[in-house]
Amino acid sequence: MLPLLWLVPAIPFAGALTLAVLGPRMREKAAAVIGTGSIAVSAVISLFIAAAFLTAPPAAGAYTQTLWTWIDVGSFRPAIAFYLDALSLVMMTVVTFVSFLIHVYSAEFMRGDEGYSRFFAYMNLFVASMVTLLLADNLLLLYLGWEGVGLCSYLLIGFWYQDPANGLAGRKAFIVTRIGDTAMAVGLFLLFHNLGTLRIQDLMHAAQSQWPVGSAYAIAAAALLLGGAVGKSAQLPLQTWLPDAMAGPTPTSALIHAATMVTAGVYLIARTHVLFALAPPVQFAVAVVGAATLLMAGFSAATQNDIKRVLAYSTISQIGYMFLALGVGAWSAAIFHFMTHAFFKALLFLAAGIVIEALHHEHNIFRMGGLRNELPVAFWTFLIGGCALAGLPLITAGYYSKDLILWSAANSTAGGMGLWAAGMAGVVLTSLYTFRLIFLVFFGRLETAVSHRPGLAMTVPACVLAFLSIVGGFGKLPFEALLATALPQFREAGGGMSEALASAAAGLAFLAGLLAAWYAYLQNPSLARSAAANPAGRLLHRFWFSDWGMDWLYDRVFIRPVVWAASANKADVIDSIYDGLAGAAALCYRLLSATETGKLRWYAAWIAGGSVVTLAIVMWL
Amino acid sequence: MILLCLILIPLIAGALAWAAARWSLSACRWIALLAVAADFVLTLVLWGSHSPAGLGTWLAEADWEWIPQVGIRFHLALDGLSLLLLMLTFFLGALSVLASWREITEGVGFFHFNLLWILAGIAGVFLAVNLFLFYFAWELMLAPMYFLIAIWGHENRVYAAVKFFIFTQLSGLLMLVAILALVFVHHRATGVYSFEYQDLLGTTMPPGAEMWMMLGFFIAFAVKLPAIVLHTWLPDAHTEAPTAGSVILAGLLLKTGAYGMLRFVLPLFPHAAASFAPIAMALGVAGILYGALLAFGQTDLKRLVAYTSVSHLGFVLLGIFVWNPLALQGAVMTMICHGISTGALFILVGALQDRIHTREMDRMGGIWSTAPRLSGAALFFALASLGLPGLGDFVGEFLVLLGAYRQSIVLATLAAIGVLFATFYALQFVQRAFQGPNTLNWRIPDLVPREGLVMALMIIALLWLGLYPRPVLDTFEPVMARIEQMAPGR
Amino acid sequence: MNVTGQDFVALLPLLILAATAIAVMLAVAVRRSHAISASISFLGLAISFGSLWIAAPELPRQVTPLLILDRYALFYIALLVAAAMVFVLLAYGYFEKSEDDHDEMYILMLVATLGGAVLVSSSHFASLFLGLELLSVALYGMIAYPRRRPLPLEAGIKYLVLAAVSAAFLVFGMALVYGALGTMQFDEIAGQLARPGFDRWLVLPGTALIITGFGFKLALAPFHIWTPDVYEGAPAPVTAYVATVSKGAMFALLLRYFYRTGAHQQTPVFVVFTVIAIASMFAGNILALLQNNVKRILAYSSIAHLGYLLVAFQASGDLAPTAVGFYLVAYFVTTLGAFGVVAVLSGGTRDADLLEDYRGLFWRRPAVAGVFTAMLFSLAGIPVTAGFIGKFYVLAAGASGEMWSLVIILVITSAIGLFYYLRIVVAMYSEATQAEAGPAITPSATAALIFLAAALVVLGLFPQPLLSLIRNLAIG
Amino acid sequence: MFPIREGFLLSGVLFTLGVIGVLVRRNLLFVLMSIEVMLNAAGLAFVAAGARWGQPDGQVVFLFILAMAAAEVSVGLALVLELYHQYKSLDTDAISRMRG
Repeated sequence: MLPLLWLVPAIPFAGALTLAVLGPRMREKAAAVIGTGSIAVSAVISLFIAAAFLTAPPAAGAYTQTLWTWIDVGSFRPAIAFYLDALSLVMMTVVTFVSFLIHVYSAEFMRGDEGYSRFFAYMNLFVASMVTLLLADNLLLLYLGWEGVGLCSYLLIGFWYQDPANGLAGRKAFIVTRIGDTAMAVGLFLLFHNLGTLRIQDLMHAAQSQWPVGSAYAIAAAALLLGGAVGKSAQLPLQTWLPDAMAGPTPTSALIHAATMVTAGVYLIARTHVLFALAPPVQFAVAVVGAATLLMAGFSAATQNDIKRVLAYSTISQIGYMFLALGVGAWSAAIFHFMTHAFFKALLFLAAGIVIEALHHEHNIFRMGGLRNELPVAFWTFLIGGCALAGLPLITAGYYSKDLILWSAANSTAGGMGLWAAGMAGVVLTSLYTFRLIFLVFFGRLETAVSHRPGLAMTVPACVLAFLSIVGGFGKLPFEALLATALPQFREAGGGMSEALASAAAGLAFLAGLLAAWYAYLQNPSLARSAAANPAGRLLHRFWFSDWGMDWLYDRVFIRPVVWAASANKADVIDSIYDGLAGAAALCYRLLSATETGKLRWYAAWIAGGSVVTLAIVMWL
Repeated sequence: MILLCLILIPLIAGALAWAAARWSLSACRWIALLAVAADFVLTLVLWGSHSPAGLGTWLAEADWEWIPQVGIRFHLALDGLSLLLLMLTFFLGALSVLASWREITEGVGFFHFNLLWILAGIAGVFLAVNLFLFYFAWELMLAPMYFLIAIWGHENRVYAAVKFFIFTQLSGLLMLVAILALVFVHHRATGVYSFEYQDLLGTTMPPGAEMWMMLGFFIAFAVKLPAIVLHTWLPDAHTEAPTAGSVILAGLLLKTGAYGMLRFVLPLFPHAAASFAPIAMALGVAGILYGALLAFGQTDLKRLVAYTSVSHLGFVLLGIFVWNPLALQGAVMTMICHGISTGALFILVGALQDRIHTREMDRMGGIWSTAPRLSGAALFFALASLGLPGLGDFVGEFLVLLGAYRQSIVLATLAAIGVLFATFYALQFVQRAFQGPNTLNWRIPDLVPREGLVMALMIIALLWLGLYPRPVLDTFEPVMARIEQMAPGR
Repeated sequence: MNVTGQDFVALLPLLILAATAIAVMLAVAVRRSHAISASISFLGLAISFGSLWIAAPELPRQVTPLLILDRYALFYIALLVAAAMVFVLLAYGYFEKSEDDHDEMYILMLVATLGGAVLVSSSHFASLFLGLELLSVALYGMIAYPRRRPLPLEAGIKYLVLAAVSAAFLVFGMALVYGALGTMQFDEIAGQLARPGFDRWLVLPGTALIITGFGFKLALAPFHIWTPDVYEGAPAPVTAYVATVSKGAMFALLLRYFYRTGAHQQTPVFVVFTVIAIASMFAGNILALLQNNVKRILAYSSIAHLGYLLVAFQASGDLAPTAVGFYLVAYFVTTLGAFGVVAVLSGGTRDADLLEDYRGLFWRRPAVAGVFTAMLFSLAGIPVTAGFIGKFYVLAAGASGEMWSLVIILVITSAIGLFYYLRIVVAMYSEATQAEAGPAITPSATAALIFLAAALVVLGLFPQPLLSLIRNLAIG
Repeated sequence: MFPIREGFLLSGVLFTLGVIGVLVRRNLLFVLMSIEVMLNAAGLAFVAAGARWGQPDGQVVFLFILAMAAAEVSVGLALVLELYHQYKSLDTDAISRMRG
């Protein structure tokens, strides 16, 4: 089964190609069959591969498939080659499977859209790139997938291109993530220059053997890779693109901007964990970035009124948890949270998509309400997803993964109580904004009439994901065992918090958030309004609402100067040098041609004068 | 003989096409197309017939006496580098004939005459191994190019054409002076007058003189390339030229500059080039950033694409003077891929201009809904231009950066930021021209099959170069290795 | 000091020129006919050209102290005579368009050509002066020939006065040199100058005044000031003649005089020539820059070209005479061609000398425009033309003499020069504003233009035979 | 003994006077006369030089000069007539149609 690995990215790619070339002339059904079918095949193959991998693990826990040597210049010989170990296996399976569900959902959601086949072409291309990213055997191929998913993200955010705002959001996403990518590219140069290869496994071995812990090279390399990771995963300080990315179609948000692509940064750090282990300051920075991001995004999420933006901030926040886990060395906890998050966040978006479509593309949660009875499937699935997100103890998957992260933070050698406290505050916030959302959308009075009810293609994927959002958490132990073949164990610092205590604290935090939301939005709705009305509250609200003013800051500090410089220098200041030369020549022309007066005596004077000059030179030289 | 044919076919076909235009315009076009295609096939045959072992030396050679007293010979020779560039020449040449099929309606015969003669000149540049012959071919390209711009160009064509001509002519004369100086230095050392490349290699010369001569060559090539500060002819020429002119300018003429650096500046003056390298690399990086910034500020589509050339050729300059195998091969790869991707962008912009009669982005928008294939192709090549992995440009630029990192971390980082800058203009290009609302209600025909074929060929070429560039890299690898060996201290 | 039979053989080309002039005179006395006069002149010139092969075996030969006939002289006589033949072809077509009598034009031209031939073979101040004046006086008449038209008259008067003034400078300078050295023969002057202790304070001013005289004829800055007016005023074929025969003969003489006597090796003289060269290159190219009259543009460009020639002259290595010779040939072909185009486009009443006259020419008369383009590109030094090889050789001479500053100035100014050549080209290839094709072209002029265009390309592609010919011309 | 130095000086002064005449006189006839003065000054210089070396050559050249000057002036006078015919004036400054 394993030799079929290459088909997992290749089939979606072929699908994308077919749709791009033949799509415009295809009927919707055909496009949907190709678009969804290719992912289905890919998902099935990856399930088979997973089965094969689990039943008969390859030697050394990893399987490598080399297709061809990509570039061959001296010692630089990256190949188009795939590397499958437990880590990439988990990621690949989750990605293809979730993608498949979302494709099915999209087949209905996008019906009647002008760019139906284009949508599936982009989505297929995305899956191909994402799988390439996950399976890449070397960092260059990873970079190819990395940029590929960024491209698809850009294309899908700006999918409805006729609204310039969407295009702007797409560009913002591409450019901001590319800032990170640039850092990552420099990291690649550094790694190749110093270690002489870009094959990930070779790199890890070489780094381990050549660089001592805390060496400057390791720190620089890890920091540069971290730059790439924060860009792609929307962490501080490059998180600003993700909320705007919600301009894309909702399935896109579910797939790319929640479940899969944005966690690529997490994957990258996990994949290159050796480097981060060699660079403790950077690893600590990962944890701090995660903690800070999860808090900031939590506050922002609590103030948004666009349902998708709330979810976007919650995504940022949840990835913050994963970063926190990575930062404290709980590698498998991060990946575990990635998996559960992929299920419940995709679910939330799909459910939100049902709501949005039911209400004529209404995004404002204050114009929703009372949909509990109108859209039961959406309500129940959203509720399950929300509980998983907020971490409803014992039942939901999200509880198990987040609990693991919090416990790890508290017990890590690097972390300590500060990180744990931040994580706990995050739990309160998560629970608060999640239930704020649920209460506002599904409880209370009916604000807008429902015009459209979802069909099976939309509800079934949501239900499947809801199921996974619950049972996903129960697989914690086998999951950890599997990942242990690819990632190091978490190293517990002595004298930390016990697991039971941590779980209890997390449960309490969840309850606190839930109660606060219940009190402020169901019991006493005027409270939230009045809090937001007093001057300090308004200021704070605006501050959080606008993502802590970071967009504003970046606009002033980076964007405007560049745009200004470009438009001010549109005519190319260097050209004025040559214009000046031409002007000088023209001036000389005017001066000299004034000597040609046409007067005979003046001409004779020139000849006489010239001869005097000649005489003078001859006599006095 | 086959080398002479490569040059003679377009020359003769040019005259024939001109004559044929009297009685049939399509005959004229077909003659031009067939001639270039024949040349392309010839280069393919040459490519197919070389043995990997033979790549280190001349693959083919042709040599006649011309002005023997001063050692001027009609000497052509071909190695892997020139072979690939010739293939690019005739590939783009054929596509530009196709692209002008409907665009050119006035003076069709003379147009194709000029087009073919430019190609002949370019082929001469890539094949000449006698410095006089090289200069001859170098200058021979100018006049027909000038006509192409000045006659079939757009609004401000005369200004652009004259500027182009004067810049290149002045710098070319400086190169001629350097050539002569080199010949006389060689004469003084050996007592023999010779313009032969092989003879002049390894001429010993005083360091000061070497630097001056190197600068003479460098300026000529830097104008063509163009390096920043000497680049200002380019946006004007590219913008005003007809589509075929822009394609050839961007795709080929600029490459002659880079080729000259590789073929002459580094091998003939290794020491001077090595000590000048930091400045040249800095110029390259400055060009990358400055070109990208300017491209970002433009509203005229062709001008925008023109400035992207300044940016991309900055990578080439950087790669050449980094002077290690990675960067050298990256530079050549960038040359080839830039030729295709930028050529394609010019063809697209030309096709668009043909339909809506403007190049101003402010007057565009929403083209996608009415011409999706055209817009999709534009998106593809914009992505190639911003260095998307998987497409040819990425391979070249990445190799250059990888090589540059060995020389200077700072420059490599700045150049990598240049790649980021490319995102700005490329996305701006797609967004403002093709996306957004169709406020002016453009209703235009999409790509016709002829144009579709052109685009498909270029897309396939770029994908191939991006995903499986090895055959191409292997072809010029021995040449680059030899150039690399010439670096002092190696 | 007797003149022998062999001397007469050696002088045959000159004698035939003189005889032809007389023949035309006689023919005019019998019957005035433009065609007959032109034919006789052409025939005479052709015979004179052919007689070069008869004279060649007698070389080199010093005929009296005044004239030396060597390969060098013969080569330039051939050049002058060939140019005169082209002149006849062009002039015939040009003057056919107006009503007047034209026969005397050919007589004058033959005399002027004879003067030029004397100049290039002179080895003595007296013959120098004689040749110069033969040339000049005949030229006055030629320039002002269509005397009813105001511009030729104005040009004639200006040329007459200024040429006479400069001739006076020249003669005075020669007197000073003679006064200092006691000889007027070039070889003996060389001998005197080689001896230390000669009278510098007479020789140097004398040389300076001689340079004034030469400079005027060659239109070198700062003695260039007359050029545009005379070029513009003279009928186009005569302009061509002034630009080629007069200047070519003078430059050949300049080369012979200074290379022979070594006078230009004196530092002050060297400096003077350097200054003149630089000034000419700049003045010529800048003055033409925005000029709207094609004949004036060509006038200014000829100033610059003589400046380029001086660079080669200054370099004086073994490449210099070759460079000068080839450059002059290329310059002859090109200038004759350019003014030939002007001539064929001109009507009977005025010359087609405004830039406007050339607008859209390519679309009306592609062949004529093509020839003109080729000529302009040759002037600019673009490959496939003779001008390219010429410029290449001049630069090579300059580089071999290590005259780097002159060479760089040459490069820069010729790039400036490109601009005005291109202005004409631009005009020719822009959209036509007027529909009519212009006057018809006579077969003789067509033949001349075809010959010149062919020569231009052949010399540009296969310069080898001419180059080896020139290399064998030792200056006697 | 011919005073050579003085001879040269005299001819120089005459020549200068001739030049000044050309430069200041507007009447074409006077310009032509001034040119005659210049040419004759040169001739004088030749005679003086010939005397210095005891050769007849100087005087021979002087004869040449005389002859050529006569030829120049005869052509000049023809042009003067035509000029007067067209302009009704001999003012050299008036004939400046061509300039620039």
